[in-house]
Amino acid sequence: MINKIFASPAEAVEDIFDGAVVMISGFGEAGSPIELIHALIDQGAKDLTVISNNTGSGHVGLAALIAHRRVAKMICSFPRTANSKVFPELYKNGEIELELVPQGTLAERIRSGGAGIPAFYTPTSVGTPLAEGKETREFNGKTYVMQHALEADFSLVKCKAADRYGNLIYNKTARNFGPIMCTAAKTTIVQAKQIVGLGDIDPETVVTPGIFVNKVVEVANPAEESKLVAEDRRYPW
Amino acid sequence: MINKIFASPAEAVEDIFDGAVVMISGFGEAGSPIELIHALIDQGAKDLTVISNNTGSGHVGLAALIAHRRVAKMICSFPRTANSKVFPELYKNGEIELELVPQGTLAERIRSGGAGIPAFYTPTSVGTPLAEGKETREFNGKTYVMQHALEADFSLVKCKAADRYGNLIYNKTARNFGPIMCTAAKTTIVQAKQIVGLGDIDPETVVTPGIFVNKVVEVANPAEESKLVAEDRRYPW
Amino acid sequence: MVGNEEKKGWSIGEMAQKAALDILDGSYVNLGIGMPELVADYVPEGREVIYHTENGLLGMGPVPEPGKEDPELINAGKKCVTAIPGACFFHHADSFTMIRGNHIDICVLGALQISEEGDLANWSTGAPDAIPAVGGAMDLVAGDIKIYVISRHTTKTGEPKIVRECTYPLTGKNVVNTIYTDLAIIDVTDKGLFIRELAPGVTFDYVQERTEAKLNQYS
Amino acid sequence: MVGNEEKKGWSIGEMAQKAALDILDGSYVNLGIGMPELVADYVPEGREVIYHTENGLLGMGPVPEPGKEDPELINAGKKCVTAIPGACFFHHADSFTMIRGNHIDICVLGALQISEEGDLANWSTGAPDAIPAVGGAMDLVAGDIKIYVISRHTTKTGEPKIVRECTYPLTGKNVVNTIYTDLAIIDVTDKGLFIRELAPGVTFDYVQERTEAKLNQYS
Repeated sequence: MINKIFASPAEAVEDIFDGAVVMISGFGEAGSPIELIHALIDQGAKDLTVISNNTGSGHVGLAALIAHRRVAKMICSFPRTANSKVFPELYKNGEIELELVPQGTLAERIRSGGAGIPAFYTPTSVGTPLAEGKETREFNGKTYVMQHALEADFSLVKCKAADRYGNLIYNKTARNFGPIMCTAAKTTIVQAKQIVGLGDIDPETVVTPGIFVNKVVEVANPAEESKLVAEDRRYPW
Repeated sequence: MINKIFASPAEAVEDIFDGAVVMISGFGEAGSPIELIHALIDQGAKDLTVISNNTGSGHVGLAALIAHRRVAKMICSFPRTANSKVFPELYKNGEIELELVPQGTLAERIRSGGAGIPAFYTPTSVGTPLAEGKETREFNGKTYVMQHALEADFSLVKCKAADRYGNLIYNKTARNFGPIMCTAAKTTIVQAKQIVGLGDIDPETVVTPGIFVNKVVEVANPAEESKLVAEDRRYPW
Repeated sequence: MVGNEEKKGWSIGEMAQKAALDILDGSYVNLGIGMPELVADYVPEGREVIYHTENGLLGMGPVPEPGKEDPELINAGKKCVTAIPGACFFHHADSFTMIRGNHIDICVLGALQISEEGDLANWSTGAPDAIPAVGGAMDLVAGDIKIYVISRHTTKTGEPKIVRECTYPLTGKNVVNTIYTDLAIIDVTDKGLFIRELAPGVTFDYVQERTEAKLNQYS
Repeated sequence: MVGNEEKKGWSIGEMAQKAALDILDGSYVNLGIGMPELVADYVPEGREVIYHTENGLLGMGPVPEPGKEDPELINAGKKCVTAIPGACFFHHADSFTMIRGNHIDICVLGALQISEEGDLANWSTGAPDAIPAVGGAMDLVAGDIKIYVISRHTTKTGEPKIVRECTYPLTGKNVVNTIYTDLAIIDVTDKGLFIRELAPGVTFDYVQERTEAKLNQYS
């Protein structure tokens, strides 16, 4: 029988190994799987390469993972946001590596990783410092830069509801990178606000088909990152 | 005000010009916009390049368009199906051109056309006659073939429901090529079984965002291709 | 080549049953058109298998009851099917993400020819007047999906289908994992073709006589 | 460079209003973070404009009433927004299909520098200790979307922002269509920069003095 449901975030993340490439969904706090990230902090894996649009806020979630020196390299489009303090400090001290990728290129590289496309051409970043050292090529008189797919060992994703097959739906703009990250990892681990029965999600409205998901854990009341940051909470507490 | 609703298939297709590249949704009869195709036959545009997975059945829909010698070239993955008679005959007589593309490559080329990606690499067809003359390249020790995006002047698509912004939902496996074809044409023309009010489609379940759609026409009772073929109907009747 | 003679070996149903035994619980499986479709009928009870059809459905169920057919709910062979609870629909680019991106576990296909290196030819006889039609076959074999081929051991006229080199146009190079014929189950390995199981009353030599490629026995 | 002096030209609201007048009925528009966001407040009545935010929403509505904020319904600046009837949500790859594939009509952005050829620098001052952060800016300018830049004509210290060559790292080459500053509306054309409209009380020479690039007048 197919049952992808795990009892706790701790059990869901226990296989993540030192040196793993980990994709983490979210755009700012929307869609960030904070309970899975905290379980990963507890679990202890280090030397991680993390692919996520931002670098977290305050001292919780992704920012806490970075603060605990578990992340050797960040691949992201926007590493500094309003309450982002941890990453900037480590970066200035040369203690964390950064690969900066334009947001749409980041999305397309992840989508390609999931779709078995090793590389593609894009007009984005041509003529800018982010295209330096990259192969360019003309198609129909316009210049494009070649970009390689991104794949991960694990993806950590937050969603609204899941069933035991791993079919997922999301909530509003918390969808963002979740669906493509689910496709691009060897093991996709999802925290869902609710686990529902098979067939409870209309087959026409499934956003992530279960085939892309390996583990699901229910987190009925996920923490709100911005509230934790406002209270200056630090994980672990 | 944005109002993409047109009164009839005839009005919706009136801009299609001789020599146009036209994508037509559908996998067999499922999702084939038969009323739009018939309106196109009436309209008279010729020398068309048609991109569609199959070549139609009997003497209705896409097969009728081909039978009326409006199609100079087909780009498809499977030009012969059970009741496909028109295309095979013209093809054997050298009266229609064929570009045969593996089905997944066809889908990805269309998706790339819509996404501003001019070319990508795929493992599909490497070492086969369909890769002959195409550029190949190794990534991580594996060989891939480069494929170019497909774009169209017009896409003709069938869906289940649409609103005046052009937001669409589909019915079951009639979805197939519809959503990607909507993105890849300069002008996307859609026949919907039902036109609904703005907001009647849950924003979480929209499959094709309205930005990809230019014209919508309601066809409440579309013909069933297989029934017409069984009755040996021929368009125009 | 061997002429007409008394029928030996497994029936088509038994071939499908043998392939089905190699589909583990929880697998995501794509079944080709024709003989491969039979495999679904033989998956052992207690195994939950999810069927993918490349025209946009994961969780394909059995043929509908008469009168309940929906022409917009079909499989890749354009036959009416059903959807199980927990199924989902998606568009073609997402469907081939499942294939090309190696998310499907197993694909069962028919064959015209299979070479000793696992090359597969199953889309064209290369006849000059034939209309070429490839569908999704090349995509299905391009990734790291396990490819099971189910096929009669020889053609209707007794020609071997398991050959040293395919003479028909290829679907993919070095792609087949296991071949299920009426005579034997044959694994394609780095060291050549190995017979894993012989049909009752069939000997190794009997199979080798009907096979152009060299066969090996596991020691 | 020109020193401090009496304030001349349009207010920020008036600049936003000028840009808003160039957004036609039925346009799909992406507004950058900061000053560009103001443009939405000035679109003339009777024009229906659909706002896209690259984090996955088409049909973005105004700021929610206090107490009705949803931290999972935000814009690209990570501020809470609303969704209008007819809106839809989608993932990041689909969102950038709308951008890279030229489906969006107009994007309004801020700028650090704009060159006379329409090069735009708006993501980095290139300072060695700055943490680079690019977000979606390079994607937005890479296609054939109309790029409107809304910006003060000079920096806080009076340096020209409209220059012969950008000295800051580029966001994109030859991408800007129109520049809306406090002093003028300037079109970027194949033949150079042309002033389309001057703010009240501002002369051509006054603008040219505050512009490193050569300005032209429509004849």
